[in-house]
Formats: sequence, structure tokens, C-alpha cells
Amino acid sequence: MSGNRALVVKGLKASYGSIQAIRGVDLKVVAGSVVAVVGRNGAGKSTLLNTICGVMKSDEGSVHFGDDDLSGKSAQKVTRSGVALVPEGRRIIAPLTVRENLNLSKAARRKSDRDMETWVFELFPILKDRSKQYAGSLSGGEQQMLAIGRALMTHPELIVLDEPSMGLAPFVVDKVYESLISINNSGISVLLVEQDAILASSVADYMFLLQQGEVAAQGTPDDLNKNDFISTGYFS
Amino acid sequence: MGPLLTSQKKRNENLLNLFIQQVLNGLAVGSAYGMFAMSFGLIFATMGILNVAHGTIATFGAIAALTVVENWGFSFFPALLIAILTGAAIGIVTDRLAFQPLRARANTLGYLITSIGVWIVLIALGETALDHQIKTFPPDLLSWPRLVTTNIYLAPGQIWLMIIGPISVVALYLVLTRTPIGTMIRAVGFSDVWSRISGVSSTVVILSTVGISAGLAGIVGYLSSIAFDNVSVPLGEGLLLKGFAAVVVGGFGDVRGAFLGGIIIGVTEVLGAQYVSGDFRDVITFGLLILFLLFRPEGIFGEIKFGAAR
Amino acid sequence: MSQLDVVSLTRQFGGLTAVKDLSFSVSPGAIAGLVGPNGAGKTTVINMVSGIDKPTSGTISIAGQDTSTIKGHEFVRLGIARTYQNMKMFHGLSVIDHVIVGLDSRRKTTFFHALVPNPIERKERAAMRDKAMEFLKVMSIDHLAESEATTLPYGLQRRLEIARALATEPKLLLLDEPTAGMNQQESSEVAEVLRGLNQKGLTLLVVEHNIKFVRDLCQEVTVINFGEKLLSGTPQEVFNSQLVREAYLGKQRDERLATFQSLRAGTHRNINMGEFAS
Amino acid sequence: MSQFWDIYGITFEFAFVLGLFALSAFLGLWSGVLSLAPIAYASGAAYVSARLAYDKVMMGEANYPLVFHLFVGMVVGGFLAWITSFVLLRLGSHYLALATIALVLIARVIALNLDEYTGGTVGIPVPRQITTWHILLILGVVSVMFGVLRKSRFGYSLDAVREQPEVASSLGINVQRVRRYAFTFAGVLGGLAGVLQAQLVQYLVPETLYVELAFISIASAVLGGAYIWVGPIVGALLYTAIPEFLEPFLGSSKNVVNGILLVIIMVFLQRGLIDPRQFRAWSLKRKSRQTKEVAS
Repeated sequence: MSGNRALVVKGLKASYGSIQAIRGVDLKVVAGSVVAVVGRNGAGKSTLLNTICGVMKSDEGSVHFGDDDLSGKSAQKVTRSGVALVPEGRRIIAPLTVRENLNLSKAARRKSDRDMETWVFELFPILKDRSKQYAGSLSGGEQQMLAIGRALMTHPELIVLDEPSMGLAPFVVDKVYESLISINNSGISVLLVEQDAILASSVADYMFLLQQGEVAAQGTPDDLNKNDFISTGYFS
Repeated sequence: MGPLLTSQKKRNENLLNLFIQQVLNGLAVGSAYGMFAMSFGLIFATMGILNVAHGTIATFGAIAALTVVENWGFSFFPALLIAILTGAAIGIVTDRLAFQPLRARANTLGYLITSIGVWIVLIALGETALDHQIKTFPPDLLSWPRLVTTNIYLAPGQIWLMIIGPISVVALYLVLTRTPIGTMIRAVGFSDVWSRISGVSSTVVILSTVGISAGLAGIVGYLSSIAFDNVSVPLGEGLLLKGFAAVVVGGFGDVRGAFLGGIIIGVTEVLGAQYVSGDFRDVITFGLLILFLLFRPEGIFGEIKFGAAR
Repeated sequence: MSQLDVVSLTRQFGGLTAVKDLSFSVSPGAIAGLVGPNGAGKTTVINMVSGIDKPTSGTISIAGQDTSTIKGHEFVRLGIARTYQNMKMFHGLSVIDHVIVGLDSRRKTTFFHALVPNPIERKERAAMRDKAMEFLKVMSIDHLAESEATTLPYGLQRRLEIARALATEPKLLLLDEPTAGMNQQESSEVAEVLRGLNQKGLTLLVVEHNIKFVRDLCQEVTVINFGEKLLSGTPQEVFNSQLVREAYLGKQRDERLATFQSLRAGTHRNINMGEFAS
Repeated sequence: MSQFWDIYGITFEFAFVLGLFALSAFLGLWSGVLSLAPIAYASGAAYVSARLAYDKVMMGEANYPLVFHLFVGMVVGGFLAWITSFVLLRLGSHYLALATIALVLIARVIALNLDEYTGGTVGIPVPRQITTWHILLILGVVSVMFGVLRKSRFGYSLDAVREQPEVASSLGINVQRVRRYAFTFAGVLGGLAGVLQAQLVQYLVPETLYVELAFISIASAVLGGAYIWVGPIVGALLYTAIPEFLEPFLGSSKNVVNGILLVIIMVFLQRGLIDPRQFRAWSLKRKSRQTKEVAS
């Protein structure tokens, strides 16, 4: 399942009506790495991920995953070429059971997914216990785990997460982050959006700071610490 | 005292027979309403389209079957297949031409207006195809199964409605709950976008939904036109109105509910016409409709609701 | 008497408790802040205080008046106005029209004046345009009066949104993330505008997750997390508190972060860092 | 000209009345509500007016004056709308649309079953008092009303309620009340149009004011543009006129053209033909060009 393709985003622009949410973002996720995008509310982080993953249309710019040109592709095509999104607010399919949510992609891909399901249940044992429950009845943390599990079931080479820690208690955040590390260790690249830049920096190889829809700074977590950029969001 | 008692007994027997006859009639009509309601409700629940052209699609199922029966001597089952295929084909073609271009910025109003456009076109074409007449299937198309006792009579068309109705609801329910495509249909019904991030192709889902739904409409049109001895454009419009009432009563969130809604409306309608007043047949149907809209708008089975997931 | 008194406020959605037993108050003439991480329940609180949403239990009093029996659209009369995180402009309406909508509660004409041309209506219409223009001037966007609001850039839509809220002549203005999507300079411009309004006697309650903005602007701050109150006090007290740091960053944060780092360090990673730069 | 009018006059009369129906549908849309109910109220109003005239004529007396019938139509339509609004406006948008369709269906059933008053399936004759000029005058007056309404307090409230009901409420606008006013006013217009329609066809059966007309009036409103009152009128004119002019070429398939036209408009011009946003953009452009010219 490990991939050796890099995600390369060039000059990506997107807008809501007249408001430009992202204005020409360049970004790269090297194969196998963990990349974090940080920034304040309204900086365009979610828009960036949604345009990369085909949930939203971009105005300009290109997205390449290895040799695949993902620019302007629909969400299901992006997913099928190996980039899986875990959206902000989980967005699991509430009236389906946990297992149905997980197998949604299997149904679409017609692959034998036993191993992947076993692995998802290893990462999040609670999902196995709840596999017959409706997804809408899960707690916030469990929904987050389901959303990650659902993304894994599409056999991604890159998993894209939008604020996975939002609204979760610290011990749940720990679980989610530990699972992210295991996922990355298995060779899957990770692109992560977080508010909490310090939390993100603890797992990231490389970081981008987004301000008003533009990349204001980038570098390894150490570089950015020196620049004092990371702390802009909360305490300075 | 003796003869009087016998005649009393006889009258009771007659009353009972009449009641049974009418319940059976109601079940047959209700099956048609129910099947139509399922197919109409499935489109609404999955794609948010209140498709007023759906009744006319049923009419076309009947027209196509009649054409092949009259011209090429098709028998019952091959003609049924033609009805299904015609329904599905019209459904898919209209979806590609009229609804698909709206999908990116879709809303209920836009879909409704578009479906009115489709409806006008289909009605005009249907009237032309039928030459503005009411036609009937040749009586020798179906001579079995027929239920005839001294007091009860059920025509083959009615019996097939009562057989195929329950089969179709069970089949559709199983497809929706037990198969991958069914799971995908329900997922897209809940959220198109967030299903796609799982790699679900909304085109495949939409085409299957429309195919299943419009094919089912074709079946209903065909069977009811046999049962009611009537191949005409108003046949489909009648199905649309009653099927619509059935969806509201049963709830469009669940095919079982929609079918049950059809049965309830069919039976109360026929019994009401027999025992209250024939004129009030539609009053009962639409009275039920209003009662449900006011007191239980989500229908008998209701929608599956969850707290805001965050 | 406080301008706003919130007492053991609770709001549940299905099984989920978004706000739990929350109490705080805002003094008249103050600039107050309500802060917390994303998903802490801030917007839910604002929705209830502005009458859009009703609490499951608990009370909200505005200038001493209990609001539990008051309908959503009547909150204006108590002097409450608000802005929205995502601004919620009226599509297709011009800038000045937005403010005219905001003036609705001050109009005297009725539905029947709206049906036939009449001098009362005409006079009021002119007066409302003039008034609306004043509010646009306050926010310095009067030169854009005839533009369509949704075509304005972000910062200007924010200003328009505040002008629309001001048109109801509020005593307490609720601002939901007024600086989201703005840069440092725009943020400080907004802060300046808000200070100006405050000096004219308007009480402000600002919901923000941007701590710097709150620290510079607000005099009293309430911090919530998971829908519960952690602390109230001056910005200094609040932001220096260990409790609040933990709320934002989690307990034993350093240890946890160290765990993550060691988990990663223990594995074989083969990433070409040089590729990032290219 | 007069020959033209001999051929097409009746078409225009229907078009103008359809314009009134479209305006009543537009009022619903303006308040953010998809309602087909005005047709049901039109039916009620038309029957009351027709019955009153019928009784008079049967007694061998002179019919009431036209103004009286119009008044009756408006009162009955408005009253029915006002009464039902309390129940209907409680429903969410989808269910509300469904319920108003149901209301139209029920109106027909009621008309069929109150046959001692309505004539049931046989129907009831309606003496025609209306002339083309009456209809034009009425449409003109209603248009002026809409023109005033648009920039009045009520018009702004409707805009706000349609676009962002929540914001409207927090600005002090009573959303339910605004919707009820719009709903009732739509009923008044529906009642008025119902009486006119009945007089145009001169014979009232339960199907005269039924689902088809309800759909067509909504379609006209959306076709012409449901963002300013001119739209529904233009929509109604086009909707009636185009197939009529096409008839010599296409014969009975003119309806197909109508349907296709509707679909095409929805696909390519989702905001309808008349879009005030477009006008504003143009006028702003013109203004800026003028200022440039002055400056240079």
C-alpha cells in the first residue's frame, strides 16, 4: 500500500463568489512524509484541502499526484487515484452503519478488503465493537476514527486530514495522532491541516503556514519555531 | 322463524363476501399505488427530485407493452420486460438531458420546474402515440391466474399486481440494504459530496437509481393498465397523484413505508367508496394526505434522524 | 446590573451537549471576549444570546430582562445585534439595501403602505436611505453603496455586516469571529473600529479563537472548552492561567508531544527532505 | 392590427391572467416558500363568484357588477389563504410544497363533492363581464403595486427572508409574519385571477383551476425570473404566446416545444430571463463609464 508518489500543488486559486479563499498556493507533499498546513480560522486551509480533493472547484492552478493530473477532477476520481480526504467535521454517512460506511469504498472499488478492514479495526478497536451501529449514533471521537477508517478503506497513498483534533478531548486527540503516526509508518503520506500548530509540528516533517489564502512561510518545524511563526495562532 | 334466519345468514354471508371482494380490490389497487410510491419516493429521497413526469413514464411502460403485444404478438412476460426497459430508458434519457445539467447547482425548485418541462413533453408525445384515445390490451393476453367463485371475482391483472407488488418491495428493500449498490444509493441520498470522497461514483448511483425507479414505474403502468383495462395518459397521471399521496402517508425515507402507504390508501379508498360514498373516494385519499402532512409529515416509518454530528 | 447575564446555560443537540452549565456576564460599556478552541461551543452560545436558538435549560437576561419567553425577532428590541462567522449576506441586494433591511425595526409604515404609492411611504423611503448612508459612512464604505454586497472583498463585507447590525441601534453587539480570514493590518483596523463604537457607548461581546486579538481589545474574558466555562477574568489573568493553556494545548502537553515525536523517531523513515525545497 | 387581435386576442387575455397567477406564485417564492396553493384559493374564489352570478341569473335578475365579483374573488382567496397559512407555514420547505400540491388536489375533490353548489363534474356556467381592457387594467394596477412593494419595508423584508431567514429574524423581522402576509396576498391575487380565468373560459369545472395551471404558473414565474415582478409577467406572456405562434408550423406538437423551452431555460438561465442582478451590473458599468467620460 505504500506509495512513492508526491503531491504537487501549483498556483492553486479558489473562491466563494467574489471572495478569494486561496490565492495561488504552491505546496508539495513528498512521498512518505507528513506535511502540516497551519493557520488561523479563515486563512483558507479547508478550501485548500477541498480543492485538492475535488470537493470544491478551483479557479486556477494545478494538482498533480505523481503522474496523475488531478486538477479539476471530481472527488471520486481523486479518491480513486490514491488521495483520500478526512473532511472537517468528519462527514460520515449518518444513516449507514459503521461497517457500511467503511465498505462504501470497497463496494465502489470491488476489491477484497479484508486485510484493510482488519487493520482499521486494529487501529480503532472501538469501531469493531460498534460495527453494526448507525454511524450517526457514534460520539465525536468515534466518528473521527470512522472517518479516518473510511479514508483508509480506499487504499490511499496519501491521506488528507482537515482538523482531526477539532472538538475532541485531549486523550482522543492522542489516539487519533498515534493512529496517524502508525498510518504514516506503514508508508502512507499524510497531509494535515491543524489550528494547533505546535501539536501539528510534533508529527510533521514539513510545514506550511497559510495566511489569507497564501503561503506565508514554510519549512521544517525547527525552522518555523525559530521564525516564531508557529505560535502566531495562540500564545505569543 | 326458520326461513328468516336462513335469509339473515345468507345476507351476512353476502356482506362478508362483498367485504372480502372489496378488500382484495383495495389490495390490488394499493399494490399499484404502493409500487409507484416506492419508485417515486426513491428518486426524491436519493436525488431530491420531485419528478412530476414520473406518472407519464408509467404510461409509456404501458404504451410500449401494448405496441409490442398488438404488433408482434408478444405474450405477457416478454411485454413486461419491454415495459421495464422502456420505463428505465425514458428515465435515464430524461435524467441525462434535463436533470444532469442542473446537478451542480441543484435545488428542489429547479428540479421541479425542469420535471414540469419533461412532463409536458412526455404527455404530448404520449397523446400522439395513443392518438388521443383510450386503448386496452387484447383480452386474450392474460387468462390466468383468475379467481372466480360465486361471490368473488379477481381478474388476472389484479392478481399479478398483488403478486408482483410484494415481490418488488421485498426485492427493492433487499437491494437497498444488502447490496453494495444499495448502500451507495442510500449514502448518496444522505450526502452526494461526502459519498464521493469514498470513491463512490455518483453517476453510477444516479443511473442505477433512475433505472430501477423508472423501470418499476414501467411495471406499474403496464400491470395497472391491464388491471383497469385502460391504456391512456390519464392513467399515469392518476398513479402520480395517488402515488404521491402514498409517499406522504408512508414517508419517502423507506421503501417499505411507501408501499404500505400505497396499500393503506388503496384499501381505504375502495372500502370508503363501497361503504361511505363513491363520490367521496378521493376525499378519503386526500384527507389522509392532509392529516399526515399536518400531524406526521415524515410519514409512518419516518426518517432516520440523528443529532448534529460534530 | 449587567448588560448580559447568562446563568447555567445548557444546550443539547440529540445526545450531544454543546454547552453545559455555562454562566458569565458582561458589564455595560465593556468589550468582553468569549474565547475557546474551535468546536468549544462558542457559536452555540452566541446563537442563544441572539435569539436564533433556544437553550435546553438555563437563563439569559439582557439588561435585567429574562429572555426565555421572548421570540427570536424580538431580541432586537432588547438592544441585541450580531454578526456571523460566515457573514451571511443577502444575495442580489446592494450594499445600502443591506443596511436598509437592518433599519426595519425603526420603520413606521405597515404592509398596507406597501401596496399603493403614498407620500408617507415615499418620505420614509428617502429617510431610510439617508440613515443607511450614515451607517455606511461610520464604517467608511459609503462610496460602495450601490455595489452588490456579495461582490465586495472579504474585509469590506465584514464592515458592511457590522453596519447592518448597527442599523438596529443595538446596546450590545455580538461579533462572531470578526477577524477570521483577515491579516494583521485588517484585524487591527477592525479592532480600531470596534474601540470607536465602544467609546460611543456600545457594549461588545467578541467571540474569537484568536487570542492576540482578544488580549489587545477586551477588558473581560470568559474561556470555554467543551461547552463548559473554564475561567473568567481580565485578559492577563486568563491567558496566563495554566488551566487555559491546558484547554488550548492539552494536559501534560510536552510529554504528549514528546511521545508523538519518539513514536516517529523509532521507525525507519526514508524521506528526501531536499525535495520539499525543489 | 385588428385582424391580429381577432386571431390572438383571446391568447393574450389568457396570458395576462396567467401573469396574475404567476405573480401570486412569485410572491410565495419571494418569501422563500414554494407554494402551489394560490390555485386552490383561486378555485374556491371562482366557484363562489360563479355561484353568486348563477343564482342571480337564474332568478332572472341582472348579474352583480364586475367589480363586485373581483372583490368577492379577492376576499375569498385571501381569507382561505389566511386561514390555511397558520397550518401550512408551520411545515418545512419540502413538506410545505407537497402540502400545497395536496391542497390543489383536495380543492378539486371538494368541488366535485359539493355538486349542489358547484355542479360537480357538469360544472357551472360563468357569464363573461370582462373585457381585454379590464384585464390589462387589473394587471397594470397589480404591477404598480409590485413596483411599490419592491422598495417598501415589506419588499426589503421579503428579500431578507428569502435570502437569509435567520439573519432577517435577528435584525428584528418577524419571518413567520412576513411569510403569512405574502401567503395571504398571494391568495388574494389567486382569487382575483381565478375569477378572471373562470370568466374567460365562461364555464367552471373542477379541472379549470387544477394542478396543470398550478405548475404552469410556477413555471412561468421561474421562466421569466423569480427575482423581480416583471419576470413572472414576461414568463407568462412567453409561455402562452410562443406555442400559439408556433402552432401554424408545428400543429399539435407545440406543447413539446413548450416543455423543451422550459428545460432549456432551467439549464442555461437558472435565474430566469429577467434578472435584476444583471441590470444592476449593467447600470453600474454605465455609470462608471459616464464618470470616466466626465473626468476625461
